[in-house]
Amino acid sequence: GKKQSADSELVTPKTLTVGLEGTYAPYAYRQNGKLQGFEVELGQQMAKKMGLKAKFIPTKWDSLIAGLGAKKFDVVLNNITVTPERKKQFIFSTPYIYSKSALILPKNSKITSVDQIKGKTFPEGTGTENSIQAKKFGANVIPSETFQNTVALISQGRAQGTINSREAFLSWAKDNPKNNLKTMNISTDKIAASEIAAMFNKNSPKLRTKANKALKELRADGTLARLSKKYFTADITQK
Amino acid sequence: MWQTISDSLPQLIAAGIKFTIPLAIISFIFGLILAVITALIKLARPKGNVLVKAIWGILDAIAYFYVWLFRSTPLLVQLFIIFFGLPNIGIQMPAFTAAVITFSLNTGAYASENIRAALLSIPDDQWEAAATLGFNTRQTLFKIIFPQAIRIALPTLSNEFIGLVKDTSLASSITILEMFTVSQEITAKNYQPLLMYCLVAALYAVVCSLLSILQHYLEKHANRYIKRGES
Amino acid sequence: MWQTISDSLPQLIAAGIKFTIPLAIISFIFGLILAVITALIKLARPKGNVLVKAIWGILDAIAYFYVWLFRSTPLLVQLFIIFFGLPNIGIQMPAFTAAVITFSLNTGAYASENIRAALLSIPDDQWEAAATLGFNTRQTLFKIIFPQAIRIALPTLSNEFIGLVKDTSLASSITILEMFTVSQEITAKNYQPLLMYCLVAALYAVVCSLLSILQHYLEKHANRYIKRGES
Amino acid sequence: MIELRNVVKQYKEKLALNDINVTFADGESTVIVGPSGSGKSTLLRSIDLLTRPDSGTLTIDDLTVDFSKPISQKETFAIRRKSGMVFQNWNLFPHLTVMKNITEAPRTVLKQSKEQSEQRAHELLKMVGLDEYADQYPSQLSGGQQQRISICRALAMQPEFLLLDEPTSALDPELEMQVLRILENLANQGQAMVVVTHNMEFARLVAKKLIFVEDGKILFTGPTEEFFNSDNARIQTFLAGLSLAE
Amino acid sequence: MIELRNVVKQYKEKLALNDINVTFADGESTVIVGPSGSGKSTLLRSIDLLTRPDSGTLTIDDLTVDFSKPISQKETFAIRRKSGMVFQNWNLFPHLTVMKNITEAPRTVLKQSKEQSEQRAHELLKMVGLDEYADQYPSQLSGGQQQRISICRALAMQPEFLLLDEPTSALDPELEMQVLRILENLANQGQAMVVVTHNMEFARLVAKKLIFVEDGKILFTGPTEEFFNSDNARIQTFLAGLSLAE
Ligand SMILES: Nc1ncnc2c1ncn2[C@@H]1O[C@H](COP(=O)(O)OP(=O)(O)OP(=O)(O)O)[C@@H](O)[C@H]1O
Ligand SMILES: Nc1ncnc2c1ncn2[C@@H]1O[C@H](COP(=O)(O)OP(=O)(O)OP(=O)(O)O)[C@@H](O)[C@H]1O
Ligand SMILES: [Mg+2]
Ligand SMILES: [Mg+2]
Repeated sequence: GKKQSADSELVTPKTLTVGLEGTYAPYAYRQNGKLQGFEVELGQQMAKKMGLKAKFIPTKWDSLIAGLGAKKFDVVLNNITVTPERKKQFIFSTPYIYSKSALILPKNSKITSVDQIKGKTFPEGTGTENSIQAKKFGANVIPSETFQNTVALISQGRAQGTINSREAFLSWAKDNPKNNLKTMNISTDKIAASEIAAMFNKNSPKLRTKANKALKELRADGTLARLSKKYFTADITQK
Repeated sequence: MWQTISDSLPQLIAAGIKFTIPLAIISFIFGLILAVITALIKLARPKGNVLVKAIWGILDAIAYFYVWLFRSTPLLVQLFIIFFGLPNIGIQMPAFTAAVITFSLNTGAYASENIRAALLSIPDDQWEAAATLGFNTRQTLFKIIFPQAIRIALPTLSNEFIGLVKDTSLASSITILEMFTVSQEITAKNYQPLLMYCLVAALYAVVCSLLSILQHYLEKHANRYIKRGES
Repeated sequence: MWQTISDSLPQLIAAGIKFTIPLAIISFIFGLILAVITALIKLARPKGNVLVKAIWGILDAIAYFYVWLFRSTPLLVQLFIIFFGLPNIGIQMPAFTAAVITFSLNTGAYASENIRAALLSIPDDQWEAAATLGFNTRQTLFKIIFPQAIRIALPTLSNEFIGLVKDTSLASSITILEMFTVSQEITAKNYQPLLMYCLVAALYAVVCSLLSILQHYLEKHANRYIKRGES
Repeated sequence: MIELRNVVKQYKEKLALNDINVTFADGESTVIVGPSGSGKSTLLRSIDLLTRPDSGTLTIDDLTVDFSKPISQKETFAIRRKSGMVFQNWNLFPHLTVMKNITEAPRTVLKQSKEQSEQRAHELLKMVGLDEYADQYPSQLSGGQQQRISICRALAMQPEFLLLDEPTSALDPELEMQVLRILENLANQGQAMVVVTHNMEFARLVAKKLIFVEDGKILFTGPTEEFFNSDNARIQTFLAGLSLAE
Repeated sequence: MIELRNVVKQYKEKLALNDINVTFADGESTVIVGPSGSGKSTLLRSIDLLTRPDSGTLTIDDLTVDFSKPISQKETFAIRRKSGMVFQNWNLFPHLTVMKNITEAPRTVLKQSKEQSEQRAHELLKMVGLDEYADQYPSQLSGGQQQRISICRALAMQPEFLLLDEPTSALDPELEMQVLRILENLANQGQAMVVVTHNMEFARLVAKKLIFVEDGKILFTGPTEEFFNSDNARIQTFLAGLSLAE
């Protein structure tokens, strides 16, 4: 009974259709011809626990939101922060990442605290939580579509920094050892750690419940921690 | 660098063959059909009673609205509305279908203007010559007017097609894994955006240049009955 | 819904006035200048000694390469390479400058073909008539050829411009806060992408329709010396 | 026999045909002359329904149409079967070879076989001396040659009446003569023709009958001889206007 | 005086001018006749440097250019100042009013004042009977009217020689006569002209001198009378080809 009604919420039977951007390492990216990354593997494991097969659909940020509303995907796994505003439109799983924001700055930057970013040019993803925070602290926010564009702008000296996820920066720095950037933690009383969770259509409550159960199992059997260490070199799935 | 290129090239080409090319070709064919119909509706002034004229007036208004709508909004927005918006009123379709429909409608709107101009450029003389020989409208269109109009429309239609090939890159926003999206996904890990963009640009340039060469030969054939200017 | 519209409309219009419109107008003016120069290089066959001919041959090759390059790669890729790529070889500029340069080069490449076609459509007779009256090349171009060519090129150039207005939406990818980006920012808050897209589409449609009306009057003026077909 | 009765054609600001009454007999050639803008083309085109007069009737043999009433498609095609038009600028189909230009209509409209239509085309081409050009495109031929082909194209439909609107006025004098000689031959073979022309020599030598049109009215209709010897003041002014000698 | 010496022009497959030697005297009108493609236009256009022959010399008054050597811009303009060309299709500037068509060159090239050039234009327009059309665009006029304007345009530059290439062959006979009468007047007033024409009546009545060209060669040059009475077989065939009578 219950199992069937959760399945009736699926876009494609027996398949968990996952929307993501696919252009943000180490969350999701393409290498050796395959889509990989933390959220890709998480999606696969979640689907497995739910008795489904995962199917990934990469698209633009805007389209993720519209696509979930239009029932093009069952779930979006895209490093999405849970916010009260988003909660009005969508429903979320329990968080799978607790992400602490960091400042990414040129090595010679004199900025030492997030309070000093006032008036500085900060590229941020359009509509992201980072963008909202940067604006709150008075930065001159310019839109940037991808993390690599953001990094390019700072490296080239055309922007003074960005608020972003520390993990994404570390992953990038590992692949680009000869960079001229540094990262600096922002204390959680300035910017609270964000809860990253899977996002569902409001009409899929049963699916969300089922996904929560799967996440709980993955957390219990250590899969979450393992994936986190694999991709982020640290466990960031705990509060 | 060569490593990066040889790693990513096969993926890009695969995406091109699987999505970019079929999307462009199928959309162009449907777009052309739509364009001819629209152009004829806009041009024809049927004689007849009031009812025929009223119906034609409505068709005419639809044709004008359609062309106006698709020519005065960005393609990106059209794609988005058809794929994500129509489900709100109960019309749901797979991404590829939505892309084909959008690109066809868009191409149809632009190409209808080219075809209309081409048809208008055939002098009335040709219609009169056919009429005096006893051809009916359909025979005149298919035997006399279209074959000449194709020659006129060919350069602009070829350009439309080349433009369409490049515009397929926008399909990424409605979940289609075309060449451009794949390049961005690869960039996400290899962090060589410039190289990847250049690679994609080169692939597009190759395809477009091949199409231009094809266009050249088609035009040569279409112009076979035109006297070359004396050197 | 009306709340959303009335909240976001002022921001969208502000972005349009601040970025979209100036970007389109400035780029179009530079593009036109570039287009005329390119068209003239492609058309002119200067007489003179070997050196003059060699220099002209090189200019000619550059013109062909330029037009080919910008017509056979997607605009998005061009924007990206000029903004994110050129700094790698030490050429760095603000986003707005990069956008103006890219759009100008792109428009220039397309418009040069239109202008070339328009110049070619002026019969040699007009050159001969001017020559026999003693006009030199510059006088012939400015007094006789350009004024007539403008009439021919006007419809296609207007279409280029309308296309350019819509293409400015791509500037979002190089950090420019144009209308489309602003709509995305608003969407990120209100999660009503479809409504926002429709709103943006409507704004573009309004701008493009106004431009079409302007085009109509310009064409009417340009055609003032052409005899109307008898009814 | 073609008969026009009380034919009127009003353009926006111009009464192009003002109550025209005229008859063209079978097998006879008629020439229509008159000043520029007098309505000659309008008159000729009305016979083939290329121009639609406002009122009056057109009778060809047993077919009659009333211009003030709707004319059905069937009637239109029946009327057009009776006559064939040759235009001032010949209006050949540029995308078809000479042969195809001639055979396309017999095959499409009369459903003739390929062989039958091509055989007839070769006969016609031989008659105008252009059989060797069968596989060329019109643009490869001179104006005079194209006009001769367009005469073949019209004749291939075996029209009772051949209608020609200034068939030589776009041609050099030499080429004009080539075309006029062919028309002279056709006239001698009994092909009925109605020719609008400015060439008075042709009118004098070839046409049995002459019609002089001015301002949409027929001012003279009768034997050609009579026209040239007329002492009507208007006719004499017209003829003087065509000559440089004072 | 215009003098062409040993002028040769070879097109890819055609020798258009084959050693032409000819002189045109001041104040005299000359007519050039000959079959189609014989080289009449090429000859006329060489005088204005619109066509560039391969060798030979052109002398106008005290200016001489050698076609086998480079010709400077300055020489070209000096030669063109001496003559004015009237084209078969008149080639008026469609975007300029009648008045501007006539005054543009005097103002741009001769740096005349607006008043001076317009005064002269009105004189010329009155001469051809079209002064009331000064503010119209060419497309609003008939072919004959446009050709008369184009004669005014050439005359406004006060050329010693007026060169006309079949000035009336695109016109109806009536309009043709209007243009030819104006040329006749000009000739009588002593304007030197070289006219390529097919109108034998015009040649006979207006031109002092006649040149007959065939296959790029001059076969006859002399008084017009002599040509029409010639017993040369080729000339007689040519004249017969222009008439329908056998
Ligand atoms: N489609 C049209 N619309 C308006 N007026 C027209 C149209 N066709 C012809 N006319 C006018 O009707 C009159 C008669 O025209 P028509 O062409 O029959 O004259 P025509 O005798 O053939 O002249 P031409 O010798 O110049 O060919 C002219 O005044 C002409 O301007
Ligand atoms: N631009 C050109 N290229 C090649 N051949 C040409 C060119 N212009 C003229 N000819 C050839 O040169 C010859 C002479 O041409 P021209 O125009 O001088 O003759 P024409 O006597 O004026 O003839 P028409 O009476 O037809 O005007 C013709 O055989 C023509 O085909
Ligand atoms: Mg007529
Ligand atoms: Mg000539």
